[in-house]
Amino acid sequence: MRTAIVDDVIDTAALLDEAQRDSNGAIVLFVGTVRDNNSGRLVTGIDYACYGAMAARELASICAEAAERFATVDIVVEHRIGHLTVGETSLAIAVGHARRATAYEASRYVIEQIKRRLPIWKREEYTDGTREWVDPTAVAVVGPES
Amino acid sequence: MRTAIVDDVIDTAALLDEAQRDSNGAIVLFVGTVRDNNSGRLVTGIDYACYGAMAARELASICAEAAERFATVDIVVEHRIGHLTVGETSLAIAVGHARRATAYEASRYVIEQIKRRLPIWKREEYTDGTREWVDPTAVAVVGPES
Amino acid sequence: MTVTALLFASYADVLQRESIEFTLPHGATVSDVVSRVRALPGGAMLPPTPLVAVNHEYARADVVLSSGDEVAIIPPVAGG
Amino acid sequence: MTVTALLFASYADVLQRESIEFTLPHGATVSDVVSRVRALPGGAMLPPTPLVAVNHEYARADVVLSSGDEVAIIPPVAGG
Repeated sequence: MRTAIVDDVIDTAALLDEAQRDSNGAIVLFVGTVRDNNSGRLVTGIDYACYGAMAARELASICAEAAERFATVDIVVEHRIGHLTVGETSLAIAVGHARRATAYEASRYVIEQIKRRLPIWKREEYTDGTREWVDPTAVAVVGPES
Repeated sequence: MRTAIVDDVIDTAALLDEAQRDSNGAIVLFVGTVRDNNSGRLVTGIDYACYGAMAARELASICAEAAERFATVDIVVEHRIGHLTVGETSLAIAVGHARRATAYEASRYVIEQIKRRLPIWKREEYTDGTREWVDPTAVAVVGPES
Repeated sequence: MTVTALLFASYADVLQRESIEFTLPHGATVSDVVSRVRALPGGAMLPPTPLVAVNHEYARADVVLSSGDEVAIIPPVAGG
Repeated sequence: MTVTALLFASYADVLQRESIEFTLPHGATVSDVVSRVRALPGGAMLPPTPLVAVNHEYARADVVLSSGDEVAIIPPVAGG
């Protein structure tokens, strides 16, 4: 089990390797990337800000909970902060497990808890030069949320 | 969308790249690997056999169904056949989507249909030198199925 | 007419072959092929209604065959 | 006693600062800090009961603070 808030490129292949174990038959890797649009606006990049000390602690807690709940220590998560351009990876979650169903469930648990609890904020930059903090609790105008 | 039955190493990183698209915010990668045990027996390797022409057709059908049902063309699947040793990747499914929930669901759909329909069989090799075709419809004696 | 039955994995092992040609009367069905295979030495291990594919597509037991059809008798699949 | 309030993202922008030191009476709670922040120029934009963390852990509004506590007022999170 390993979690980190990083400010450099996330090496998803390394995370996959790290979650692999010979007694596991399944690895589920979730990768979050910067989309080129949100709520109908064209996005050119995102600044990720975080409350560093708390984010590291909270992310570790989420993964410890998942490890206990789903009985696997093969959980590796990295969340990137700083400035990311469209298509870049902001988050990777790798979960290895003997059973595929549980690997999927553990992966979902981690991402949903991250979306709910991790003190990270994103400021989107739009093609018109403006930028805005994203408020996921606001009602979406258009388009799906990733 | 691309599917293949391959007899060489699966490059999971390449599949991830292939499923990425700037309008997507999420990629879910499922990786199936050869476990070192099954039903309480120690496994050293697996021979994957397949009905080649039908497997290719069926895998393409499964992905076409998923693409329509979950509204994404960013689905890439490779299933490896031949002899694999413990820890090697037998299957990789990469699904990119604007929404993470749908990416997970599409990934699950593809793996469950593969388990049900793809004409591929595996013969496990055990530490005692014996080997046996796996029958997933038989009642498991011990241990989880991946 | 002639059809080819294909066997795989445990079925091929027990019946000690991977394909068999059968000459059948017109109107013969998938289940006729299964019966012919089951009559061979070792064939009794086949389940009563195994999964069958005709020309690479899953087919029901009552499907009527045409000459040249490829009839695959599919053991429980174990991909992934 | 003295506690430090931290502000982030949109809250830091509107209040034009990232941290504020407050001197509070003993027995002061999380909600006292929130009230003090809300009284500042721009502070009215805070929701009635924002998420708050004390020393890196989410805390309820009625938690009693100690001197030196770090009280973070957390805008809606948007990780991932």
